[in-house]
Formats: sequence, C-alpha cells, structure tokens
Amino acid sequence: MNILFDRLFGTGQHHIAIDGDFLGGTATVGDREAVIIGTCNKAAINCSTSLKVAGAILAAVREDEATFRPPRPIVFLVDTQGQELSRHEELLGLNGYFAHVAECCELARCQGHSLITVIHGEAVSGGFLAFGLMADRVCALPDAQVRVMDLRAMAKVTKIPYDKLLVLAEESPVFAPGAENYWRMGAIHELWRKNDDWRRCLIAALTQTEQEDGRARLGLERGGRELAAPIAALVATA
Amino acid sequence: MNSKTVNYFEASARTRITCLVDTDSFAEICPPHFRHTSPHLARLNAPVAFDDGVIVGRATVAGHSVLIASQEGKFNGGAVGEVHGAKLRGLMERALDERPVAVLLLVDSGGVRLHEANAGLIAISELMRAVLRTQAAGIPVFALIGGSCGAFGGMGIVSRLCAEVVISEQGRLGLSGPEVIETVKGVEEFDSRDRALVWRITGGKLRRAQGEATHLVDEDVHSFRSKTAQLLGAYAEEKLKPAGLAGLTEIQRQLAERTESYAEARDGRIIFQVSGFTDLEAVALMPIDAFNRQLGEAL
Amino acid sequence: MNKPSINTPIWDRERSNCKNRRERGAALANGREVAADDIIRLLETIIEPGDRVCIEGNNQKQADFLAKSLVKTDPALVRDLHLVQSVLALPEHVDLIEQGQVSLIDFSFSGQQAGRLATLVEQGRIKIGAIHTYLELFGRYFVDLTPKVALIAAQMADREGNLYTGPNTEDTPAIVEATAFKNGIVIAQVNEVVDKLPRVDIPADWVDFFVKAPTPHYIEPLFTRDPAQITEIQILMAMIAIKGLYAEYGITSLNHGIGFDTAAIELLLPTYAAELGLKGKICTHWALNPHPTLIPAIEAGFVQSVHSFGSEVGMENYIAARPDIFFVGQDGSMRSNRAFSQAAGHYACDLFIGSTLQIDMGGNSSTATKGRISGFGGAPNMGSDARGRRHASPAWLRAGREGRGSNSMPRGQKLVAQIVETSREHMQPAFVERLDAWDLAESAGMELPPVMIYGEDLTHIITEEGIAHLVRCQNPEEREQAIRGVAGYTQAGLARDKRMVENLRDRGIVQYPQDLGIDKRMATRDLLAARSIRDLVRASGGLYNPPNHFRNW
Amino acid sequence: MEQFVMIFTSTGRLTTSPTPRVCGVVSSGNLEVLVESGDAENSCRIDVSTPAEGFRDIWKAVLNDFVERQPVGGLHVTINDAGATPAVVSLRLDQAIDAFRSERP
Repeated sequence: MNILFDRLFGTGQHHIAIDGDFLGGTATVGDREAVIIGTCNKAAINCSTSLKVAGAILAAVREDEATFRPPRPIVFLVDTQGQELSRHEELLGLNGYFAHVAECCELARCQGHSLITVIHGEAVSGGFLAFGLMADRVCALPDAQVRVMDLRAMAKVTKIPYDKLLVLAEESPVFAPGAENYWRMGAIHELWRKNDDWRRCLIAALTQTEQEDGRARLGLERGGRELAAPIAALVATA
Repeated sequence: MNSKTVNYFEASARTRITCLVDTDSFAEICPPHFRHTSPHLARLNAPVAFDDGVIVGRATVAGHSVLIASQEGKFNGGAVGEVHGAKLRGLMERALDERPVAVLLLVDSGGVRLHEANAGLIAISELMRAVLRTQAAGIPVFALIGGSCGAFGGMGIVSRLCAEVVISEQGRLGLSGPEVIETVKGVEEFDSRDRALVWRITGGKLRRAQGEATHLVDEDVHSFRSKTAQLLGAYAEEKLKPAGLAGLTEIQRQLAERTESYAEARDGRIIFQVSGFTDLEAVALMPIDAFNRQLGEAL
Repeated sequence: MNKPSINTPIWDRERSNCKNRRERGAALANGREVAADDIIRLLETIIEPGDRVCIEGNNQKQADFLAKSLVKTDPALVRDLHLVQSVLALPEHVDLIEQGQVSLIDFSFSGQQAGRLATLVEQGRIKIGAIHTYLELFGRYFVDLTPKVALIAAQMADREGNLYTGPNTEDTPAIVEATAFKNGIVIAQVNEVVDKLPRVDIPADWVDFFVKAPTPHYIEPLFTRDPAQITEIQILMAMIAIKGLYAEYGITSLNHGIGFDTAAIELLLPTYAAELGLKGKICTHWALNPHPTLIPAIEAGFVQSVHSFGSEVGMENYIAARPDIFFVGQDGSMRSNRAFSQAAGHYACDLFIGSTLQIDMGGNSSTATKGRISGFGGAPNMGSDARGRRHASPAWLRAGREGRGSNSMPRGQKLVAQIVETSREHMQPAFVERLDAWDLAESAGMELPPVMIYGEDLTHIITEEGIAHLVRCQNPEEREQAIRGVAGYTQAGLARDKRMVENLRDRGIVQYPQDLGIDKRMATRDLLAARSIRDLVRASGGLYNPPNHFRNW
Repeated sequence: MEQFVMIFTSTGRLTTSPTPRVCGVVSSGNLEVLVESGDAENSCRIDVSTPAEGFRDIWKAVLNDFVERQPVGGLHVTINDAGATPAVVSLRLDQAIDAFRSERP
C-alpha cells in the first residue's frame, strides 16, 4: 500500500493507518492537507466498515468546523468486491448503514469538503455505491476493475447466452464490466494511465470538483449514456 | 376502485397510484404513449415496457400536493435501468422547482437491472444524491414499501435515505436478497426458501421493530394512503430539517450500538425480544395495530 | 403314519426364509429397535439378491433415511432388487438404479425423477415392469408383486414397535398388510421413540424392526397452492365449472385433482357458488387431501365430509379442530389412507375434475412428455367410469342418461372433467392432434402410450372458452367438434367446423360463458375467498400453519 | 422478439376521443396494451412485439376476433407481450378498450 500512497501523495507526505480492510489518515495533496479514507484487500463492505468510513467523514467535518479552517478535501481510496453477503449483515440493516455513509458524504459536500474517489482495486456494485460513487469526482487507476456482475454470472441470471453477451458488450458500455465503460457513461471522470504522475493527476482533479452531479451530462457527451440526461430533464421540466 | 379492498402487495404500480392519491388528481409525466422504452432491453431481445417499469407524475393526497413515482415489481423485478432511473432522478429535480409537500417513492425493486447493470448502478447513485438534495431543500421523500420485490440493492439504500419509510408486513427492506446470499454463501448461511426466516431478517415487522422503517401499516392500499396523508399533514405544518452534523453523529452512535448489541445475531427473534415481545412465535401473525401498540406507537 | 417321503411338499419355505432373515437381523437389534448406525448392516444382513423391495415413497411422506441407507449398502450384497412402490420421488430411488442395485421397477408416479428415469430407460439400464395406478399397484401387492422387504416411514414408535403414522398414513397400511402377512420383513424409520403412542396405526406384530432416523422424514407440501398465483383466466374457468357443471348436475360427492385450476374452484365456493345459492347443494362430500384452499369453503359451511389420501403439511391443527369434517382419531390427529381414499374416489364420487397438459381430438389426455417418464398416480382411477358401481345418485344417473341414451338398461356414469387453459405461456397448445405420449412410448419402448384419462371416460372439458359436454355427443364427429369448439386459438381449435360448433351450441353441448349467463368481466381476483396464504391463515382462525416457504410475512 | 404490424378494417367507432390508455403489465405470461387514437378512421392498426416466435397466425386470429368484437375504427393499439396466452391477450385487449372508453383508469 505504501507504494501506492507514495505515488499518490509523494514519499513521506502521508500518514495513513491500515486497520484490517479499512484505511484512514491524512496526506498532502498539492499544498493542502487532505483526509484519506478508504478500503483495501478487495474489502467486502459490512456494517462495521461503513461505520468506520462514516465516522472518519464526520470526524473530519467536526474537526474542521471546530478549528474554523477551510474544509479539507476528502480522498476516498476505493477497493471493494461489493457489500458483504451475510445474513447477519442483512439483519443489522446493511442498506441503512450504507445510507448513513451516503448522508455523511452529502453533509461533507454541503460543508464545503471536496470529495474525490480514486479506485485502486475493485469497485463493485453495493460497495461502490456506498461511498466511492458519492464523490464529486471519480478517478480510476489503470488496474481498476469496475462492475456490477461479471458476464458469466449475468448470462446465468438473464439466461442470455454468454457468447452473445460478449459480442453485445463490444457495442455498448451499459452492462459489461470495465472502468472504460464507466468512463464512457460519465461515472468515472478520469482514467489515469500507468505512466501518469498520479500525484499531479490528483492535485489537478481536486481543482475540478463540482458540487452539482454532472455525470449524466458527461455520459451524454461521451456517448455512453444517451438517455439518462434528456429523460431526467424531460421529467424535471415537462 | 375501493382502496380498502385493494391489496397493496398484489396491486400493479398503476393501481397503487390510483388508490393512493385523490380521485382524478394524478397527472402522469412521460406517459406510456411517449414510448420511452429501454433500448438496452431491446438490444438483448428482452420485452420492453412503455414506462420502463416506473410511473412518475404529480397528484394530491388528502389535498396535499405530491410528486409520486411507482415501480412495477412485476416488470423485470422493478429493477432500475437507464430510463427508469432517469425518470426517478428527474422527479427529484422537479421537486426542487415545484416544491410539493413531499415526494412519494412507491418502491418495488430488487435493485439494479442486470441487462443494463452499469447504467442502473450509476442511475441509483445519481438518485441517491438527488434524494439527499431534495431533502436538503426541505422536501421530504417517503419510501412506501409493500410490493413483492420489496426494496433491495440500491433501492434498499435509497429507501433508507428517505425521511419516512412506510412499510407493510409483507414489505421487505435490505441490501442483498436471500437468494443471492444463499447462492454465494450456501444454504447454511441463508436458506432463502425458509420464508419465515427471510421475513425475520428483512420483513416489515422486523424493520419496524428495529427502527429501520418509521411506520408499519396494514396491507391494503387504504392503510398506506391514510398513513401517507397523516405524514403529509405533519410535514405541511413543520418542514423537514436536515440532520446536520449533530443528527448524523447521533445516528452514528445508534448504529454503532446496534452493531455491538447484536454482534452475533443471525435471527430477528432477538430484536423482537428486545422490543418487548414475549411470544416470539405469535409475532408473525400479530395484527398490525397490536404490533404497533407493543412498540408504544400512538395510533 | 407313514414316514415323510422326500416327495412331501414343503409349505413353509418362505416362512423359514423369513424367520432366518429375522434372526439374522435380531443380532443387530435390541428387541425390535435398531440403532441408526447399524441400519446399513441390518439392510445388508436382511436383504437377499433378487428381493422385491418397497421403499415407502408416497406422494408426500418419504422413508428417506432408509432410502439413503440402502444407497450406501454394499452392491455386492444388495443387488438385483425389484422395486415395487407407488412413487419414485427421491433422488436416492434413482441412485439405486444408477448404482446397478436395482434391475426392475414397478411403480405409479415418478414426478421429480421423471427425466432421470427416462434417460436410464433409454440407456437400457433399467426395466420397467409397468406404470400402474395406485390402486392397481396396491392390488398387485396382494397378487403377484408382494414385497419381500418393506422399508416404511412412521412418525413414532413405542418400545414394543407399535407405530403411529400420524396424519400422513398414506400407503403404509397397504404396504405393511401385504408384506407382513406374506413372509416379508417390515422395517420402519420413525422420527421419535416414545413410551406411549397417541394411537396405534400399525401394530407391533406387523413390524420386524424400527429405527429412529437422525432427521424427521421428509413430507412434501404437495397440495398447497398459493391463491396469490391464481389468474383471472383460472377464475373464469372456475365460474364455468361451477355454473356449467357443478350446478347443472348437482354434484355433491367429488374429487379435485392437484392444481391452480381446481384451487380456484375451491376458493369460489364461498363467493360465487354461494351467490348462486348452491350452498348445501354441491360439493358436500369429498375424497381429497386437506387442501388449504378448501378452508374458506369449510368455514362457510359448504363442506360436510372430507376423506384424505394423505395429509398436508401445516393443516394438522386445523384438521384436529374440525373433526366433524375430517377423519380424525381419538387422539385428535387425522387418519388418512391412500388405498381407501382411492377406492372412495373411484366408486363413491360422482365427479373427478383435474388438469392436464395435452388433450387430443378423441378426448384422450396426458401429462406425459418426451424425455420424462412420470406416470399418473391416482388420476386414472379417479378419472374413469366405475363400471362396478351399483348405487345411484342424481348426478350419476343424469350423466348415464346423457351418455348411454335412454333406451338401454338404466345405468349411471361417472362425470369426468378436464379443466385446462387452451394454451400455456408462449402459445404452447393444450389441444393437439397427436399426444406427445406416442413419442414417449416409442422412445421408451412402452407397449402403451401413457394416457392419463381415456377419451371414452371423459365427459366434460372446461376451458376459458367454455364447456364441452362430451357426454351429450351422439357420435365421434360431434365429440371432435365439441372439443375443437372449446379449444380456442390453438391450431386444433382454429380447425373447427364453425357451423357444426354453432349447432352444438344450439343444442347445449358446447356452452360459452355468455350461453351460461357468465359475464367475463366479473372474473377478477376479487371473487376469490382468499387471495393469499395469509388470507387462508386468517380464514382458519390462525389454525393453519403454512410451510415456511409459502409465507410472505 | 418478433415484431409485426397488422391493420384491420373496422367501421365501428368509440364515441369519445379520450387520452391514451395502457392496460396490463409486461411480466411473464402477461402483456401490456396501449390504446390511442390512430391515423386512419376506418381501420385499426395493431403493433405487436412478442417473444414467442412463429405464432403470427394465432395472433391474427385473436386480433381478428377482437376487431370484430369491439368498435376499434380509428384506433392504434400497441402490444408489448411477455408470453401471454391467447386468453390473456383477449382479456387485456377488452380491458384496454373498456379503460379507453371510460373517463377514469
């Protein structure tokens, strides 16, 4: 992980503690301190991870409010295989915990914190929804794997032949796994390449955050999601 | 149609709206003859629906203006695709302009539509932000849950963002469906055919006892309507206030306490027990008003 | 007296053999009780190659522990078995064939295992003696298919070995009676061993060994139909059945086949039939499993008596609280008996009505499809004229007058009806020119195409299009057109002679809903006395306790 | 999915000309029917989209009877089928016409 932190923030510019699948701390981004919150080891997000993430966000908001300093940016480092599948987690109401995380993200945004997501491993369905997708801007590292379900599993559930799905996946980004597909649909703002200076990329990304949710518009511009923006606009204004 | 005899679980998305709102008050936005169907379903050679499985519009309930969306659980499990999700998000944006007393989400969905999974996932993320923004503007969103698909996946998260969650005992609220958990983790982890267990993990009564749902109502549409009308009256009097740092800190504390108290729990019986129910076998068949009384809820 | 000559016949060879087996087994038992761990050895010790074995496999109750144990026996010791049992329900039943331990089977119904069985037959790995009806197989237990070893299931045993079968008695009495009195060995698996049984269903004298199974025997809730799944079309067909058949003939004694079509009729009795003033006039006496969907009709006072083939999971408390309706022991639990109820259905009921997959233009119907050898269980007995019947009833006499004409010797006829939607999903037709049964017979080398109900026995067909009173037809041509007349948009239906069908309508042989005064728009789910399993629980006053997988609360 | 259009002559007309109506749900064994005003006065245009391929003659017979039964001149009917039986198709068509006729859904 340290190699990743070094590349993202610069050697010696980060103080991030790893606690199982959860990571939290601070780092320098450009000339500012940023709050770092994330998961690693393809974490299966459960109630307790959610509480750690939400707690870290609330702590950052609280701290900045108490010290009257400008709200620090929050960087989410995302690596999740999705939500934890278990009866216990469902009983506790894992969806409610995720909703709580989302509310904390929104609170931070309203308080003036910029939210940036960097996908450094996997970003899968519910785990990605919980906080990665709640950011103002989402960036993906070259090896990022983003998906809801792999095509073989999808073939099984939808009863559409796998080979047919493979062919259709070439034509359309809407169902097949891949960060590129999410980029085309506007949910990933930037795809960073292997040789990019990720530290600079992050600094630049931070200057481009916006509070408005512009993903549908972006998906339309990039040609990956041509209906979401016009239909939403139609319903909003008709 | 008489909403007292119409069963919410059984009713179609359209019937639910008709029975829930004031007579003739519903005006649909993007009605079926606009034919905004899913091109992605069509590409995969799957049947499409004119409304893509969700009906949106404006209406009044007991005289209060609302925007309303109703998911059709029988069409692809109420799952969210690009068009479906865009209609829901557009409705939230419309609320910012129109400022109804509330937005009603009649949720009946397993979450993301696999045929357009990426679009669905992103749409739900957009919807989550839109719900929060609408509520931040003082307009509450109510989730009404009582359909055959319940509120799962992303729609389970969206439901819990809502200021009010009104659920019937047939309603279910959760993230991963029991079938998915069983498939991945095995039948020992979660026997999805044991429906009594499924309802003790995600069902309406459990969620109400736990506080995940704010109100438990009977299974007829009329009960949903009267509870909605009552809540609308309250919100018309007193506007929704955002939780803020203090509110979310308190929720954080409560959720942490739950994680700790039920660290080993794998069956909702323990939650009913803690809620003061003595005959745990009788809980499932307990009439709704008796159940609510036990929880100390004034009617 | 003379010395016994070497030619003196020996009359107890079988008895000695049986005694030997019993003694061999006794070494592993404590009295009659055998430990679960010893059961495989017991089976290996008692069963001899070539034995005729019955592994109690009913419609519902299964001797599953004994079946699993038999699969684990040494194939070198336990081999060349001839299975004689009503239902091949468990995968283990077919595993035994695959392992080569069973070489011949005689049965009635295979349900879930129908596909695997068909494959084994095509591969030549198993011979089927015959696919019987239940009564037919029970009959042969007492003639030429008497089991040598019967592996049965009961709910409880006492220390002596008396058995309590509980509500699901089903085949047990027939199997045990044949085995125990013809030099056979009876081994029972039980869920519990107790000091005192609620009642004795099988006396210990008829039982050789019993074993407490590690888990209770499996019972399939086969007759539970969730009202939530009943469609408007099924409701329309139920209205046609009630008005066009039940009311028309005044049918009081009857049997319903399994399925949503008949469940719809049951749920319309307290509403639609009651509105027509039919309470007390129809559906008073039944040969029927305790269908949960019958609860509202019972509560409404429609039903006077129900005798059952087996029980139904979750109905125990309800049945116990309605002893005037069901056959209930002094202990409070129901006594069922498949053999007696089949006899009752055949001889003592005026009507059988059930569903099917295919009907041909001769009125022959079958649920057989290529690649599945399933059999029909009891339907052929229920759904055929009881030629030995000698007691009269108005419905039976009327059907006889219509079917046999008035000139012959006065005689009645059983009403046999098939109720079926003309097409299934994706336009698959229920009415065909040629039954798939012919293909199946060909591919499986069967002597007879497996027909469930023969056209000559069929008196009525009900579809969403209307009712065909086949019993009123004068000749085969009329029958064919009457069938086509209710076959809707299937190819068979579209090929009807419109003029002839109109003529049949004029004569009341084909009746469409409007001819019966039925407004199709009335056929909504609002007519159902219960619309969900939850409603059934309510109707039962909380006495019905549905299996967990039928709940949604 | 198989898609086809059938046009039937029908002189019967509904007296009112209300808003489009939809009836039924696209779920397994079911269908939705959309009824709206069409272009030609004395004919009824019916668009069908169905997953059951190769049953056009059955559809034709079902729709033909519908057109004979109902006053559908000047109407445009569109069907999204999900494997409904002819009986269900007929029922939904009649319900859609009833709904189109009445003021309320």
